[in-house]
Amino acid sequence: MVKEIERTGLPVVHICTVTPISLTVGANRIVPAIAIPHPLGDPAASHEEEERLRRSIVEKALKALSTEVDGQVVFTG
Amino acid sequence: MKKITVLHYINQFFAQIGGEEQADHPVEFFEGEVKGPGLAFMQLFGDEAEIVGTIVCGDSYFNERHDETLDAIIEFVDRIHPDLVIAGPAFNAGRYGVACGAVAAGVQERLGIPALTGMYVENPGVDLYKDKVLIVSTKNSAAGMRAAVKLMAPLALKLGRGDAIGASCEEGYISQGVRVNFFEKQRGSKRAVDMLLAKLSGKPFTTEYPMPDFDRVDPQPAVKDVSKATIALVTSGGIVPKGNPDFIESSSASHFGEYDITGVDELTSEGYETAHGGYDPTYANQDADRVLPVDVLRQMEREGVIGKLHNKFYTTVGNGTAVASAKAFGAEIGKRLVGDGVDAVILTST
Amino acid sequence: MRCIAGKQEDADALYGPASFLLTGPSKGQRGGCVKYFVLTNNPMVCEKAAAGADVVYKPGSIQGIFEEAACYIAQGHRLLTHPLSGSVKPGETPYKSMLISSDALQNMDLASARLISSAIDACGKFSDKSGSYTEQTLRDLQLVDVSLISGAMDSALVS
Amino acid sequence: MKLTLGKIFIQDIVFSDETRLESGVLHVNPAQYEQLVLSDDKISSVSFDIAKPGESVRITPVKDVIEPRVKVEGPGGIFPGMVAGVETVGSGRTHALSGMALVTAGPIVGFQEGIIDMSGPGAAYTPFSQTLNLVMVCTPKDGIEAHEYERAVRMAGFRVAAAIGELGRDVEPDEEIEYETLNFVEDLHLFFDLPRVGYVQMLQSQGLLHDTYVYGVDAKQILPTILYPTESMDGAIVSGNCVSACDKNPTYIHQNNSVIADLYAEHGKTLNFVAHIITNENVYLADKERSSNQTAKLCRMLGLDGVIISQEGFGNPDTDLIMNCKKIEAEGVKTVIITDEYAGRDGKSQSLADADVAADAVVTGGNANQVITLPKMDKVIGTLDYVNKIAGASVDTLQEDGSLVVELQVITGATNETGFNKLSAR
Repeated sequence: MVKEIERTGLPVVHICTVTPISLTVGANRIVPAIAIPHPLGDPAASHEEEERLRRSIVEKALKALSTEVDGQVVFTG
Repeated sequence: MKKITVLHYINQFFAQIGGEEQADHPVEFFEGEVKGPGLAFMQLFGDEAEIVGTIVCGDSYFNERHDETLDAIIEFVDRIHPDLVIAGPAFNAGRYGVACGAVAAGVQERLGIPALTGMYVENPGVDLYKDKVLIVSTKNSAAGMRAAVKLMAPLALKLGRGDAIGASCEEGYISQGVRVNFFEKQRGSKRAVDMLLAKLSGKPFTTEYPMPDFDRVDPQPAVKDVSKATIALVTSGGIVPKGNPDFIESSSASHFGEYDITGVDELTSEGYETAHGGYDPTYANQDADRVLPVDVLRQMEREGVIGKLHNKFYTTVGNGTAVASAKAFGAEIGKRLVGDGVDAVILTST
Repeated sequence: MRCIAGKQEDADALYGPASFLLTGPSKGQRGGCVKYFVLTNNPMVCEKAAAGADVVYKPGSIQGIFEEAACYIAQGHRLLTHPLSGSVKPGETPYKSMLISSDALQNMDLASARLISSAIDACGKFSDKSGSYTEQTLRDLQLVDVSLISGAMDSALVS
Repeated sequence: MKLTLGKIFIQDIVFSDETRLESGVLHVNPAQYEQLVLSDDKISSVSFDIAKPGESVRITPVKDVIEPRVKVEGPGGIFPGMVAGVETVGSGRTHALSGMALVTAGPIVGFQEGIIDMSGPGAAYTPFSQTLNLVMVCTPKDGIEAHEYERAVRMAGFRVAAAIGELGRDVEPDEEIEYETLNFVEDLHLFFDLPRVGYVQMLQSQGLLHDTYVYGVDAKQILPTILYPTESMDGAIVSGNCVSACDKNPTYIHQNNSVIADLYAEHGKTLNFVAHIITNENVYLADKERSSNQTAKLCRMLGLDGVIISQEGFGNPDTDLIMNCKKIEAEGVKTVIITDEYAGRDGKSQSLADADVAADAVVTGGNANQVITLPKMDKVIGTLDYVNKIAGASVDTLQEDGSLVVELQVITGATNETGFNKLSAR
């Protein structure tokens, strides 16, 4: 699905757990998620901490969207 | 040796009712009757199997009333309870192929009765159902009927008797992505030499193990200024408004949802839930922002970090969904977002 | 991680994992001194590791070691050895050692991510038989793992 | 370089007090060979047995399978660098005792594997159910360390195989095949209109129990290099590899490499079989990059149009295989790769641990995870103690009725990756 959206002309960042599937699905911009049941959250953390964590992941996603890539890149920084 | 009992599903054309003009012919059940290609099957079955009834349904009728027609067919098949159901062959007829796939998969999954169908490899029904039911590879038109029945009949008898099914290239069905061992006539090294000679001279050859599909898409240029960009959210994590109004299936989703979040600052447990059947839903149901970060993006929109959070988000369930369907969803969602002037997409998946 | 001038014969000490590395500017993966640590669940690697060698010992299953390695990779470390080293399959042997780069890059190394992901997948393909081994067999398996990883350490000296 | 390979068809093997080879029947006095084995102080005892196709006999655990051969004319001897000197072999005349094999058995380490069933469903999955097998079962001295004992059994196997091969020195072969490879200049003129084809063979080279030797050199330490295809017929490549029974290459397979045989069959007709390139499969990733760069360079240097690449083993070599394939194709040289698969017991997992779109031409030796039931055999040569610990054998392997529920993985040579067998998958 990721590739088809990008094919229509939109840059896409894929927030997902890094597995062979996510790598072979082939999104060009990937940001590792926290875990499958809660990719952008951590139920064990406090609400403020969880929101701070979510924000850091979305910031990485926005950074990925504004970075030129020439192939598949996983943004961890 | 008890004869194998078979029910046969065909469309209005092969039941000689009519062509496209009769495509909305309602589903009909003919107990004890053999129609159209069923006669060809009967010849090849000899005294090993017999068609004990035929189900006829117009292709449009089936596809426009998918669920209730399938339920009616399943109910009829359950009553007759044959050893096997054959659907088609559908060759390259798209809606007929999808109907055959749905009937065969439905009978197999809901009644545990083995089913078989056949169609041309490019029929849309193939991608949707090849990993659920045995689909014999046929030519692209009814001219290939004799050859199709010749392939389907022995496979039908094997299924009816519960015999082991060989590899796809031995039995003539389309590969289901399940690796099955068998003995070739020549040893591997000889096959490798012949394959290399074919590849060197530009002749066609068939690889024995197709590499997983890596069709690469070139990356789109980066967003110049995120603070002026419209960002849209898409997820395969199945986040839907409470009650799942569009009935997105918990696995093998057949469609996606488009929902408006104008004025929505965060996804609450009262307003949203997950329809995804492939992971523990508690955390997503408690706070759907953990899958679709609407709360953070709204804040960023207010702070001017991003230009705008697009007012619509798109959602489906990425659990066992056929590759072809996922591709179709992506293309349609992308088209709508481009149409709405969206600049970039954040896609989350579980 | 101490990085000290080492001699070839030190590295050749049979099964003594090389704790000495040739000094030299670290030009990333190729050439120069590749700083690494050993991630392992094999007690024999700890026994035989020369003093000062950087060994992270994490007892548990092979899948546990792969998942631990995945965490390092997620932080930008690189795999230096193939996770599915040795034709002795996961489940058949309970032991696995890996060399991982001490330095961490900003972006995750995609090749390492791909290799560790398919290694974790591969664990699912084999049933676990390690419960039925005698003490001597376990020592044999530990020895094979040490042999595999010390061979890699020899390579790390000249890579 | 020209080699005449004379095949002496062995009809039967019998024990007798006088070792001789007479009209195809091999008479073996085991005592004569026991000395040869026990000359190595690491082996405490050895026993010989005979297993014939169709008998209700199981050999396990199998360490190596070797074909007795003798160099009748030309430089060097069989198994150069191991048993014979280090002269370059591959020319002159060699005789092979064909249709039989020396099988070394007995555990090296506690989880040894490798089953050969001479009859029943398991026989269909190993080439060595069709050979008359002289089985040599060794037991180690106490306290001998696994590395030393593996080497001892390996060398003993080559010594005995070479000694038995001597019996064929003065025997008129039943069949003769002539193999000739010219040097690159000569073959360029002679076969200018034929595609230039090479064979890239990856050799298992990871460590204890995982090694292959070329003229006695551990393949782990070689840079990829070029051999005349006939050199391996004289035992230039031998196996020290005892794990992953289904896809390791026993020495027998190196001696009778089927890719080399099938390329020679087309040599001078539809293709020009230029060279046998060998490379390794090390654990260290940078070694893989170096070796695959070198194989790609060699393919370009030899001006090849196409190559067949074969691998050996599971998991780790998949990465080398894909690197070799990608880099050789990038040189404009077409490739066909031969592999086996680990697609899980249900056949639904990803078959290889690595993949690339460049590998568009693949020949497969089958799914090694396929489950099979091997019925009880009347006689076991070796020991069944380790059966439960064999790769692919689940803990409940040994059933009450003595049958074994195992995966193909445990059968010696079942999913061979040099294309030696007819088993495949789709």
